[in-house]
This record gives sequence, C-alpha cells and structure tokens, in this order.
Amino acid sequence: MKMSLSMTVNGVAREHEVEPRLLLVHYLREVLNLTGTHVGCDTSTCGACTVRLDGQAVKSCTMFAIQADGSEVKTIEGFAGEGGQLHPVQEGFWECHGLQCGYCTPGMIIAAAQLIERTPQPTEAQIRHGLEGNLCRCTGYQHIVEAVQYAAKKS
Amino acid sequence: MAKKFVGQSIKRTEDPRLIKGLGHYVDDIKLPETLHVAFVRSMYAHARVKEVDVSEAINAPGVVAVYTGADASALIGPVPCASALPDLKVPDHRVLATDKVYFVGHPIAAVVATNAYAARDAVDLIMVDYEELTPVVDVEEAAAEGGPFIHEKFGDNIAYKLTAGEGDIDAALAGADHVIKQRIVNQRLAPIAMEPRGVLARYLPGEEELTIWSSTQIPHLLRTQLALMIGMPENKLRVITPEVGGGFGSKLNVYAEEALLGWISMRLAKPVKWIETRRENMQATIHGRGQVGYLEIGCMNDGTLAGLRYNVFADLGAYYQLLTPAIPTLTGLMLSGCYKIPAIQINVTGVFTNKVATDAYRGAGRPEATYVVERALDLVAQELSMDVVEVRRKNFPAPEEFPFHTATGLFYDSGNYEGALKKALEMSDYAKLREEQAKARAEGRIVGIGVSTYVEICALGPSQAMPAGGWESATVRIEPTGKVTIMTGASPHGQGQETSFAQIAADELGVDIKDVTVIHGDTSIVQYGIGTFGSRATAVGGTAVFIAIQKLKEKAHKIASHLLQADATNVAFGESGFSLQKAKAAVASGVEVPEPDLPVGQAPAGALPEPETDGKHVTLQDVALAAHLAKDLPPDMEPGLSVTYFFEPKNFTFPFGTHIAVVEIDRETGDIKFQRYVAVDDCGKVINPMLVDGQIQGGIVQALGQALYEEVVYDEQGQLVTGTLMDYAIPKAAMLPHFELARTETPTDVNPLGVKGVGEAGTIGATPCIVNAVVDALAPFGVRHLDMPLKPETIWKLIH
Amino acid sequence: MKIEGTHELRAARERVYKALTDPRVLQRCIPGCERLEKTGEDSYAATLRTGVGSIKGVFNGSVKLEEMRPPEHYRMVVDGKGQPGFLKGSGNLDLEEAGDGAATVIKYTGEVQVGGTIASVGQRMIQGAAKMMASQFFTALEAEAQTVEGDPPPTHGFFRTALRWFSGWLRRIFQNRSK
Amino acid sequence: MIPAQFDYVAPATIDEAVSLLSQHQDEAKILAGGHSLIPAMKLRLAQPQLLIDIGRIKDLSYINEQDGQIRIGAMTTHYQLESNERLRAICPLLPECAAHIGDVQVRNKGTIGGSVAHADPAGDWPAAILALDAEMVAVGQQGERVIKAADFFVDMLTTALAPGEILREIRINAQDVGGRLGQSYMKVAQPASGFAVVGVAVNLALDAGGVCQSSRIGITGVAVKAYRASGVENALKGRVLDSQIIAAAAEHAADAVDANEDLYASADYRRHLARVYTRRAIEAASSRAH
Repeated sequence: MKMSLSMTVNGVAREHEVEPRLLLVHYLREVLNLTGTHVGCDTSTCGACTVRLDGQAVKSCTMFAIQADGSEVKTIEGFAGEGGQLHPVQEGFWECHGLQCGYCTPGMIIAAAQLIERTPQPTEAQIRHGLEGNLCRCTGYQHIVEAVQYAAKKS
Repeated sequence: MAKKFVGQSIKRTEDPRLIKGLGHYVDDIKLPETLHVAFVRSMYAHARVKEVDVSEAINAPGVVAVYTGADASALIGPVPCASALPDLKVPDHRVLATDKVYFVGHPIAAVVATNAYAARDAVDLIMVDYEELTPVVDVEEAAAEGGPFIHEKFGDNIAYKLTAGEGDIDAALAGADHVIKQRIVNQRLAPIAMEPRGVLARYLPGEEELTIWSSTQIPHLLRTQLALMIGMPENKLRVITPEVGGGFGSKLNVYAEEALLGWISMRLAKPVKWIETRRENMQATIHGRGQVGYLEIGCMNDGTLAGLRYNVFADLGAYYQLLTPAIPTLTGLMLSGCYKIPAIQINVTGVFTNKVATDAYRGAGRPEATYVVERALDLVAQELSMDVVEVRRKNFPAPEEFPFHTATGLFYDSGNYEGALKKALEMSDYAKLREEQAKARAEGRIVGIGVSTYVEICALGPSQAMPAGGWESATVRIEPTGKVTIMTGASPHGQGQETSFAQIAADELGVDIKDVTVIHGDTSIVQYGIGTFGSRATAVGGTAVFIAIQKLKEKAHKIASHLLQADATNVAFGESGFSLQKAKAAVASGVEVPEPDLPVGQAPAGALPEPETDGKHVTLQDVALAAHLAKDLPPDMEPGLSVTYFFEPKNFTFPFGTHIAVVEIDRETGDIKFQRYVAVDDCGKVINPMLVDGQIQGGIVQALGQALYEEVVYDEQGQLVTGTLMDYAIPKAAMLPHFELARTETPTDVNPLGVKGVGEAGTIGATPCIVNAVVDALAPFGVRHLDMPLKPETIWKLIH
Repeated sequence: MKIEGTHELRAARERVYKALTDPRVLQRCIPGCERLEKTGEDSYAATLRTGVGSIKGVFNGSVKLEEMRPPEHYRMVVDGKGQPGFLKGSGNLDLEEAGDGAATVIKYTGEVQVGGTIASVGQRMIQGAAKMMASQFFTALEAEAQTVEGDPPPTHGFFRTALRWFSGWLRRIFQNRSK
Repeated sequence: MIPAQFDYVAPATIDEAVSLLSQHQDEAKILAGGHSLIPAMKLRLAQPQLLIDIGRIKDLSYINEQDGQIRIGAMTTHYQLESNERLRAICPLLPECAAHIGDVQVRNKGTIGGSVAHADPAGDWPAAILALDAEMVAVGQQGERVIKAADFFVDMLTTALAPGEILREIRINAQDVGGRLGQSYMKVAQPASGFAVVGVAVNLALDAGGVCQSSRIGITGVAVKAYRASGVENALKGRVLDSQIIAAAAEHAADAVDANEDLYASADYRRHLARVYTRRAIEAASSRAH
C-alpha cells in the first residue's frame, strides 16, 4: 500500500508515493538523494540523522516519512544561507576544527543551531548538555563546544 | 624558505563539503540498478548449522538471489590473516558459515533484493535449523584443558603461545626487594566508528572490471587481498575509498562482506550494496582489547624497577581478522613503558572464544601495555609509600640515553620524559593538588590524582616489523597549469591529510595551499600504498610526500636552470619560483649572463600557454608547463613533472607525554567527577596544531570511555548483551571535562619532518591516568586496583 | 539469568499440582501459549505468542515437564525460537501446603536465557519481563486451581490477568507494610 | 534497520481513532511521538499490522487550565512541557521532568501521552505522574473514563488502558494547599540510553511553619513499574523537614520493592540510589518550598 506524500524540503515542494513504513531519513536519502543526512545507529541514539522538521531538530530515523506529510523539512544541504553563505554554526565547525570524519557533523550542526536559537549565549555546560542527542567518536567534543561558542558569538 | 603553513592551525580543506552535507560516504554513492544485500546472522554463539532453508525467501517479492555458505564459501578464498607467528593455528575463516556458527552475528546467508527493504524482509523468511553447542565464552576457562573446543581439529582453544622479552626475569624478580602481583583486565571494546561499514560493488562484464567502494582504511591492501579471495586479477580490481566516517582500526581490515559483495556483483553483473547496521557493527565488526593478564613487577626499596613479567590471555574470538593474533605482540613490545626495566617477559596465550575477532582498535595492543605498566608504577609507589611522580622519575631514561634500548628489544628514537612531566606538573600545580587532596580528605571528601607518563610506538613502521609493508607512498605532480597534485597511499578517515599534506607541499613548493589537491583512496588513481593506522600517516606518508617533493624540486631545478640558461648552482628556489643568483653567476662565469631569448607573450586562445621567463626568474608554474610541453628541456630529461616516492622508515617513532587527572568521587553513589584533566603530549614536530589537539582530545575521550563506560559484554551463553548504543555507552559531551592541553616538542631523526605521530596518543596515555586517579582517590579504603570500566556501583561497594 | 520467587495460591496443593501438570491448563496459563501439543511423555510442542507491551514475538518450541514428584515438585523446561531470537527457561517448582491445606506456596527458582535480538537490545527489561511472565503464570494458575473440576475454565484475558496480578501485588505490599 | 510492513491511517478525530483501534485491537498500535514504538519496530520486536497515527488529530496538543486542573493533551511534546513558562510557575515538576527525558531531538518529537501509555519501567514521566497524582483520561468506545495515577501503571510496559482505549488527556489538580509547594525531579541516567536508573519526583506541600502537610513521591527506573514511595511520604507527613527527618524518611524509598537488575546496576545498588536520590530530591523540593 503506497500513500501519497508531499512536503517541502529545503524550500522545494516534493511529492511522492511512498510505503508508509519508509523512514523519513530513507525518504530524504534514497528518494530525494539528499545524502548529507546520515544513519549512525538503529536506536535513535546517535543523532547523525538529525534534520529540522517544522523548525525543530528531530531524528529522521525515528519517524516515518508519511508523518512529515505537509511539513517543512530542512536538511544540512539547505542549511547555508542565500548564495551559499555558511550558517554561523557551519562556520564555527570549520573555524574550530569541530569535525574530523564528518559523519556526525550534519546532525551535530543542526542540533547546535537549535541550541543557539533556544539559548543564545550558552555556557559550556549548556552546550555539552544540549548536544546529548548527538554522538561523535572522533573529536572528543571539545572543538565542537568551541565551534558552538564561536557560532553563538557570531549569531 | 619561510614556513607559511607548516606549524600553523590551518582550517581544513576537507571541511566545506562535510559541513554542507556534500561529502560522499559509501552509502551516498548511487548507481543505477543497484541491488541491496542483507545478511542472516547467527543468533547463537556456537551451533551446528543443520539446514538453511531459503525456499521461501527466494520467492519473496524483490528478491533476486540468496547465497549460503554452501553456495559461496568454496568459491571465495578464506578471510585473510596477515599475522605470521610460530606455530599459529589458523582456522579456516570462510565468508559465510558452512557447517558451524562460531559467534553471534556470524553471517550465514546473504539475501540480494531490488531494495534494502525487500532484502531485510526476506531475511526473516530464511529458516536456519541449528543444533546448539556449548559456547566457550570466558577466556581463561577457554584456555584450560578439556572441552568444549571451538575448532575441534585443534584439540584445544589455544591459538598460540608466545614468550618474548630480554633479561633474566626469574633472577630479576628473585633479586627484587618487592614483587607485586596483580590481575589486570583490559576489557573488550567496540570501536564504533560513527559510519558503520559499507560496501558497494560493481562488476562491468564487458570491461571485466570490478570496482569496490568500501569504507576502509587500507584501499590497496584490501584490493590485493580481495583479488586473492575472489580470484580476480588485481589490475582489474579497483578499490575506491570515498569519505570514511571514522575507523579507529576497525576498518584496517579485510572483511567477509567486502569479498562477498564483489563476488555477488560478478555473478549478477549488477551493482550491489550492503550498509552495515549498528547492530551488525556491534556483532560482526572487530572488537578491541580483550586481555586478561597477570602482572608481576619487581622493584628495589628505593623505587628502582627490577623486572616485569606479564602473563596474558588474549581473547581472540573465534576467527582471525587481518591482525588478530598480532595485537598482543604489540602489547609485549611496549611493556617497558618509558622506564628502565632491566628484565621483561611477556607470555601470551592467544585463546579462541565464541565471539567476534578482536583486532586493532585505536592503540592496538599498546594501550593494553601502557595500562599495565602505568598501573604497575602506581602499585610500586603504593607499596613503597612513594609519590607516584617520584617513582616514575626514578626510572626514566635521561634524554642523553637515547636511542634508548628496552628489554623488549626496541630502540626508542628520542625522548625527554622529564620535560613533559615537568610541564604537566607545572600546569596542574601538582604540589598544590596534593595539598588540596590532603585537605579534602580531611573533610571526608574522596579526591584522587592520577598520573600517567606514557610512551607509544608509532609511525608503523619498518617493513621488517610489519605484516604487509611498513612504508608509505606519495606522488607529487605539478600539472601543466601549475596546480599541485599529491597522491598519498595513506588513505585517511578523518585525520585531515588533505590539509596537512597540502601544508607540507605548499611550504616546500612555495605555492598557495589552495593550489594543492591531495588525492587518496582510489587504487586506480593512486600508486600502491599501505594506509592510515598506527599513527603513521604523517610520519611515514607525510614524509613520502616531503621526499617526493624534494626529488621533484631537483628536477624542476634542472629545468629551470635550463630555461634560465644558467648553471644549476646559480639558480635558487624561492617563494616565487626559480631565480638566477646574479652575484653567484658573476663569480662563476666572470661575465654578465646574457638575457635568454625565449618566447614571450599570450598563447592563442584554446591552446596551452607557453612558459614565460624574463631570463632572471622562472615560476614553478612555468617550469611545470615547460616540463609538459617538452619542447625545450635539458638533453635526456624525461618530460613531465611528477615524482613518486616510497618511503621506508628505518625505525618506529616513540611519542610520549604526561597526563594528570583529578577526580572527586561521590561518597554516596560512587559517581566520578573530573575536576581537572591536563595532558602534555610530545609527538615531535607538529604540522597543524589544531589537528593535533583534535587527535589528542578524541583519543583521550576514547580512553575515558574505556576507563569509565565501555565494555562489550557477552553473557555466559555467548549472547552479545551490549548490542546497541542504548546498552554500550560511548562518551557524550556532557560526561567529559574540559581538557587542558600542552605540548613539548622533541623531534625524531627517523624522518626528515621530525614528526612522530599522534593518532593514538590520547587513547594510550589517558586510560591509566584516569584509573590511577580513581584508585588514588580510593586508596584510603585500601584499594590497590580496580578493573575497568569503573562503574559507580563498583566504587560504591568499595566505599561501603 | 536467574529468577526466583514465591507465590501463594489460594487452592489446595493436590489441586494445584494437578493443574500444573494438565496440558490444557498449562496452555491457558503460560502467557501467550497458543498451542500445546503432546509429543511424548510429559513433553509438548508449543507455540507462544508472547511479549510485554508492544514488544511481541512468536516462538515455536517445546515444553517439557521433568522430575515429577507429585504433589510437591516438578521442573518445567520451555524452549522457543522465533524471529526476534530464542528464549529458554527452566524452573524448579516446589509446592508446600499452607493455610491448613487451603492454600499452596509455590517456590520457584529458574534460569532464563534469551538470545538474538531480544538479548542484544532488551537487556534492561529481560529480568522484569521474566518476572512478569512468572507472575502471570501463577496468577492464572491460581484461578485455574480454584475452579471446581468440570466447570468451564476461567478466562485469562491479558488485562484481567494483569489486574488480578496487580491486586495481588498490592495486597502483598500492604501485608509487608503491616508486618 | 527497517520495520516490517504495516498499514497506516491518520484519523482526523479521536473517535475515529478509537473505532479503528477497537476494530483492530491487538493488531493495531497507536503512533504518538513514536520514540518508543518506532525503534522497537525497526528492530522488528514490534510488528503491528496497523499504525494509527494520532498526530493528525486536532487539539491533542495543549496545556491549559480548567476547573482547577492543568490539562495536558496527550500529543503535547516533552519540549512543549519543558519550555512552558506558566508550568514553571504553577507546576515546575512537569518542565523539570520533561527536561530530563532523552535528548533535545527526542523531546521535540516525543509526547507525554505516548510516553505515559508506553509505561517504560525507566521512563521519566511515570514518576512525575505519580507524584502529581495525575488523572489519565482514556477514551474508548464506551466513552471517556478517568484513571487515577495510582491505578494506571500496572506492570512493565503495561497500563490500565483497556485494549481499544486511547489516552487523550492528562489532568493535574492544581494545588489547593494554602502553604508552600516544593517540587523536584532528580535522576541517575544510564550513560548509554539516558533512561532512568533511578528517577525520583517529589511534590511537597508545607505549611507556613514548614511542616509537611502532604507529600507525594514517585520513583521510576527501580522496579518493573514506577511506584509511590508511601513509606517516605508517611515519614514526612506532619514533620518539619530538616535534613535528619528527610534522610530518615528517604531510607524508605525502596521498601518492599523488587528492584530491577541490569548491566549497569544491581538491585541493591538501585535501591540504594533510590534512597539517596529520594533524599536529594526531597531536599531540593523542600528548599524550593522555603
């Protein structure tokens, strides 16, 4: 049983027929070929699949695409501003070496952006707590914390 | 030439694509008509497979083929192990289980379907009839005589026994004033690269070419091994390593799935893809550590070390992966730590268990050694009531004693252990920390200070000591337009070689870093290479780049001199290219050098420009162009401007450092909180300090994971009970302290860059530091040693 | 994993023992047991559709009764395999008379093993689930043993079973408190 | 990780959802936030044939005050509760508990109704629900009924919701005590999953003199289901809450509790943590009441 689905992804209206069991992350990656959103676990633990759904950071591996019918989704590919201007968080990650292998990075950036929206001048502890839904195995997080601090200052 | 880039915290050139989500990991590569593979894996640790019924699955919607061990295992060679040890028993490790399954997650059948969903659905339709066998789980019990045996033909579960070391250990321990014994466990860990493994294979029947995209640390070694496994000419097999989402050793391997996917693609003449799930990753990607050892350390009353013996049972798992049996031998090599120990002996018993193989995980055998040695030093200090710093100092070799020969047979290249220690003591204000600790204890608080002074063996390594070559390769090419292309065999997975190697090249060639591109991870483009592991990429691979550049410059120099119509000794290379040294020229020739008559001006549109020179100066770009146009080259000069160099290091390097941790324990709950974490690391010369810090921080966090949180647990039935990231805890941001980092810089003479390597330093130095801190905190409760991970409950029980 | 516990059933021991060894009763009492067919002396092929909450699976396997010493002891061995993995359980049940023969105290000590997906992802809940199923079993058994022989069997709707067990649990808590 | 196939409906009204659920019973599952159900489905430990997504039903997501009660729609997300300013003033336990759940992304999508109806033994909400003596409004084919918190959590992953019933609303009686209120939620999180090893929700009412008029303490993570620590509550009642009284009372936090055991914590240690965190949570609540 396929169902029709329409949503706006990175500002572009999309319409497809999908199986209800199709996970949002697979819709983005396999159907729309937006492969910047990654899958790192099976249990909604790692946060690599984080996207913005109607303005909120969510784990796209833990919802069905059909649940996002009618929604607005923003993925890392749509995160830079007009003319490719990097988002301050993207800039911070680059400036402060907030990534090594880069696999967790898209999810980390989206979670960090939400954090700064909700807590514009976060303390180090708030940043660390705010990123509890995102795992990174490379950086030890310290440069990520600095990246978020950089972005908060810039925002 | 002034170094504009080396030594600077240059922002990484690989980052823009990664922060925009535009990089391509294996699963991001889409080929038309790709089929998807899912595996049926054993739910038992040890069982006989009586029947695999695929009849229902084969008829399921979307299913194209199902392969079992009966179909594939005879046609694909065994999964390779590159370690050759005397009398090593080598089990026949096939890509799919045939008659028996040996661990939970052991692949039994591969389902191929038109999409990943259909493949997964069909997995549930395959019926496996198992006859359960008694699992062998505990490594020490497994080593004991009497069954059950995992590989019946061997008659026991002992893969090998090995004794190594120098000096008369029995006499050393007999002559020691004190001999301290301790059982020490290095628990099994899961590497957990954030990107699980993945393979995409495409066979082109016309071209008879097989391309395998794999998330691997070793594209070339993988190509060679896969060619052997699937009987494919190596020059028709191409391995591409796209973006790799972390490895930590887990992708320094050749896996059954890589061969099987290639083989399936050849049979079906379609691209096939398999992306590992995290559960599969926990079950079937290698684990690290897994050692149960018995330490004996002998010392004199004044703290001088007399000898160290370590009898260790290494939990190898049921089968070998690429380096499985070799890992404990690295433990043996590093048992001297950064101390003068006259006699050392390691006795390794490699043991088969019904678990997935252990293999190289960040540090690979050396963290185990450092942990043992650094725990040993604290045990000595406790026994003698000495300060842990004094005991260490007492046994350091002095800087002038280098190269320092250890009783494990190594020659440490260079070191200033006191220097790093002193800096860490100053940074942490160690004396004051001890005062504060005394005060805190008087108030009933439980505070501990941990110190570890470590040395590690890096830059793996001389080929003599390596299973498959210890050199590394680089090609440096200056394109006709002057752009610099570097091809490195040290295929990275997050380390940032695209930046750090470009830094080296930009400085050496006097070009902008933006004009340098580093290519890696494609065996059809890049000359044969070894890979990135063992903290070797910069020290060995970077050196290959450096030397290739020197050779390339020699050639360019000759061409430039020719273009300038000057003797090479009168031409100097500087930031803007090659210039005629007039004074020198005058001295040499006694006359004014005539202006060369060379074509000047715009080339016609669409054609290549012509090299330009004003007769006094020629840019590198123009030299490159001239080299490629080859219209005016010195006689017998080979056209082109490209050099490939294979660098063979003459020794390992030995980075070192001191870590100091301060912890406070919640008396009521046993919770550990960090107050300080200071790390002074010496990795020789530094190319990019920001990247070095990143490596150290990441390494410390993995060490902290081992010390406090991580442990792969198999229950008594061999079931993997830490099967997801909901059960296996890797550190999160909020669990960690802010690290205070500093460096000392003791160059090595093993390579001309003076770099030693840093990828594993944090992991090696930090684990014992943290455990030492906690044990120090608990010393008033009579605690001498604790096994990791240091769970709050364990600590709470000790306190109460 | 070991589980153990004690349940007091308000029914006479002979009657409880009889119920415990009656395959029709067992089928009704073993949580989710859809099928229990005799395959030999005291051994049965079974299909269990069981789980807790939304976590459910179908297991095919066997139930065996061993070491039968009426009316005081026997041992039940359950073994099942299915898509989510396998489960194996064995329990020694010792029956003692209580309350002047009107009640029976069953002491059980058992071993539960699970494998496959349920073992690798359900670690934190397995013990609780095993206890819960043991409770459901004994609660249902009590109802069975309280019926008059020949009467229609009680129904063990999951909800009713759970509620009955819950009230029993509350009662125990209050009894403990009043001690 | 790929779930098995299922049919999907997103009814527009709760009546429609109830009717679908009654029709399909065990074969169907309600999809609220999905943060417990979808992981289980991906592991194929749950394979419902029909998912009834109540996310499209209007007006299931709200926090309002009516008839002296705080009323929370079942589809209200953890984040909505965490960030609600009015709740911080009148029932701070709710936002505080919400902030301890999972992580930011989970709180953005996960719902209180889904979480409470799932009744995870280590979920955070059940502790708060018990401490607030909340009422669960269930809708079934026979209409609505109200289930008291004390009756709601039946066993591991098992609630008093009948098959065919959907949790529609959670009601919390606004505190009508004349004195001062103090609430707190404290938790030991399992380092991998973030689930509660122990989670203690405390809801105190003190009179002007600091005497404890009433207290309700809900504890999660320790047993197969969350429970009220009535032994502690009794020991606090009528007392001025100094640290000795609190410490002595907290000793009853795990009385007669058959505690869970897992890789992270033994039953003994869980009971111990329950006592320690009960004391700490009462101290925090009591200091806030002053």
